[in-house]
Amino acid sequence: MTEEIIIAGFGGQGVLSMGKILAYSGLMQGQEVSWMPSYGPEMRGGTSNVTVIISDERISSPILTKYDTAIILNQQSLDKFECMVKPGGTLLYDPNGITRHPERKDITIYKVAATQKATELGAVKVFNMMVLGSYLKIKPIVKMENVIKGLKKSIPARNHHLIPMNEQAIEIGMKEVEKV
Amino acid sequence: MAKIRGAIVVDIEGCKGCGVCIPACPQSVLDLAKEVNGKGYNYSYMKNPEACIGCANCAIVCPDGVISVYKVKVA
Amino acid sequence: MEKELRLMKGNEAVAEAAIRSGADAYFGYPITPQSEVIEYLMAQEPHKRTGMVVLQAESEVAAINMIYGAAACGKMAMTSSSSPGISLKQEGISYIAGAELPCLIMNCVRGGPGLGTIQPAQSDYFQSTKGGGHGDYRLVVLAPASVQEMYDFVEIGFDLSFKYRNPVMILADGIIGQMMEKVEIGPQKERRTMEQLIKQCPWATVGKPATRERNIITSLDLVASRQEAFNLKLVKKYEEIKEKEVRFELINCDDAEYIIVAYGSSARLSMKAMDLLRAKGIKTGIVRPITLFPFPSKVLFDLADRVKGFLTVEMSTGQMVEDVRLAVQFKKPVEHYGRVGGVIPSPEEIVNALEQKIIGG
Amino acid sequence: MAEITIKDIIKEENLVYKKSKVLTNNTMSYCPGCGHGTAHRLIAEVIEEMDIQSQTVGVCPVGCSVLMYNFLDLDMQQAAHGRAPALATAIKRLMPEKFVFTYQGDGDLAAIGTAETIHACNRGENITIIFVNNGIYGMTGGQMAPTTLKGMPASTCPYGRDIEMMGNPLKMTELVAQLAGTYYVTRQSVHSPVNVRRAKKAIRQAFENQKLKRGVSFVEIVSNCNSGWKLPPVKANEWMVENMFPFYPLGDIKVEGQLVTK
Repeated sequence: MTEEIIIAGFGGQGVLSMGKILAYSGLMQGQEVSWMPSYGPEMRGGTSNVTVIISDERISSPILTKYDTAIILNQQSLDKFECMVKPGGTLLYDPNGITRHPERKDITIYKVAATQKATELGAVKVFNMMVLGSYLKIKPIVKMENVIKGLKKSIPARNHHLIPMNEQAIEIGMKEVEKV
Repeated sequence: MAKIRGAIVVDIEGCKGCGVCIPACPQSVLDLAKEVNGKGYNYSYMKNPEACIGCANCAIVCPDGVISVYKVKVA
Repeated sequence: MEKELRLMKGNEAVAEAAIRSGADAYFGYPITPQSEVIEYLMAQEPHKRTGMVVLQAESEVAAINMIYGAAACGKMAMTSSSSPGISLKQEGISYIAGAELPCLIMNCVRGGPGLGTIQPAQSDYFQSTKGGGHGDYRLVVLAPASVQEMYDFVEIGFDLSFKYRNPVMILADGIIGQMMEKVEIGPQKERRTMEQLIKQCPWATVGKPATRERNIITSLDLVASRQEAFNLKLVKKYEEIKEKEVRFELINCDDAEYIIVAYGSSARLSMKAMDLLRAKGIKTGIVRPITLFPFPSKVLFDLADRVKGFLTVEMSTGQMVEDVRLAVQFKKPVEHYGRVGGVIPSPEEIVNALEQKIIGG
Repeated sequence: MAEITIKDIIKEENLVYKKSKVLTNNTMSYCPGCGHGTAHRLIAEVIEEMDIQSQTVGVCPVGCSVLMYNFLDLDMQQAAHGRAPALATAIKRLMPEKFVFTYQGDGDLAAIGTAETIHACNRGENITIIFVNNGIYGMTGGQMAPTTLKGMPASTCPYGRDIEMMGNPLKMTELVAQLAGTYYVTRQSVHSPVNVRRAKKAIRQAFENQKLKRGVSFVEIVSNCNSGWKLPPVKANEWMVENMFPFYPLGDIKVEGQLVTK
């Protein structure tokens, strides 16, 4: 099994930490993982994306031009990455602020209104965990127990009391995701 | 009255004949020799040894540390 | 004992490895894309963990000269920077090589020349392997291709640097520095005591006791014949390094008809390309130099007898390709493919390059 | 009683002054009358008197004193031009119990190494910096230094330093005294017995201060350059008194962390 994922949005959405938690979950499950962020000027206020690869085998390139799954959190990222999903692949997006929805017919498209839901619940900080939950619902490549272990590893100890809140957000994301 | 007598020994081959010791001496003991050392320098020597009081001023201004100073009290 | 596994950035792995390998000091100056090294170290408070000294210098120039001062005391000292900063360090690196001191330097390469870009590149190959600073000297250059190797090469690098009294460079790039991967963390090694240090480094300037002559660390000799003798002594050392310390990885070379030669992150990109080529039935293998100096020339020379051609993949306009051509000695075609200025070649581009430049060429 | 002879005086028991054991037997490579030799001697004497030879690491500069390690019987490191304070920073940080000093000329400390000097001083490294200022580049043949006086000729300002064209002479010592990291800053000279005694006291203080861990002790020694100034040694010292001292006045500038008010 090899899963090659791009997570893309704008700075402040928690794109990088979501990728890190996903990668850490894979690691806790005994898999090979890589996490490669965009870095540099674009991370300062602009777009933000991270390539996460989880595999049973040694990972070759940490940087890719074709992905099994794209998790898209803004229009700019949708415009850039929709075409990079492999035929038969998966695209998950949050329709918040999206004016041109994904159009491809050869991939499976899901959406989750995570921004809206997180605002309703007053849980903007765990927005990214809702999206992660939706992804894990579609592709349960890591077990929930390993996600929790991954969370513990990625969140500093002083914030460990927030783990239940993150867990709930993942569960909400799992419920809210719908196939387009 | 106790009198102080001093004397210096110059490492002749180490001396570069700069002459900085000469004005440092309060007793006008020193001068540069007419002869030269192996390097070709007119080395420092006690022209007027009886006047030396062993104050070491010559030695402490010597950039090359080639002067040793001896001092005795003479009854 | 269970292995400790962590998800770490390459830059963080280097920093943690420095602490764990019992390093005495890190001196550095921030520059993208490797500032995480000093940020991580400062956050870890290694002075509390092991007594290791970490200091943010006023410049790369000061930092490398702090390394010189520390290394001259026999201390295990490390610095890191990225391309423009490494250029500033070259004077100091030349002095360290000239004074035969051990130290570790990590270069997280970004695109140049000049201020260039902050994106990944491999355009400092010549600078790293052919000298970089003035005078006839060489660095031992290790090229990690994973975060695990970023971690492992710190201790290997320190060992080599002390074994040969020569600076060692870890030549990484923005990809290896910034990416996170699984890292197996080794145990904490004790820092050497002063007695151990003096035993290992009798030449160290730690204060002259009455029992020995003074130790002088210098790279100066105004007598040309003596300086020449010293240069020849260095050559002898480099020859010994070439003989004993070559490291490389062969990936699917046994049945390969075509060889991609790539180091560091380009090797990772090329592995993906190799999979794509093999899926098309093109038997491709990879030679991944791990030491860039000493360069694995012999394995390439030997492979040239039984493969059809070589493609080097580098994020430069073609630097390592010269060493590959020297190694292959015109037995088979050697071509270069690279993207530069911070642009990363895609595996598909590498496939095309091999098909067009080598197979079709 | 018979008159005492020179031979009677020159006996081991009457010895009151000789070259320090911390100096080697190598003849110093400096020109006749050069203040570097005297400054080296004072450092050696202080180290001998404090009995810290085995605990001292020195850093040589680039310039005339590049070969200083040939003359002092100490463990020494030879730094790249201007970088001595960076080396000293590392040595002291890694071996805080040792005595660490740099010895630097005006080109080394006040030109190419300005950044290293300022920052080591500002960080308050517990080191001793000996700064020999003769207003000229001696080793390379008498070129203008940052400390060359207004109107003073040098090979790269043969008609004298023109302030408009070449800028002002730099008072590095006053500058570092302003920094919170310096504990003791003083300016001395070594051309006369009284000045040598004062300079030695200052160097001693600068080494003793390392035990306090309160920051940099910085001793400038205004010195001569007979070759660069094209004057015989004694004349050069006179010229120094008349010309250098008015611009670079001798005395303490900062004591126990406090600027001296005059």
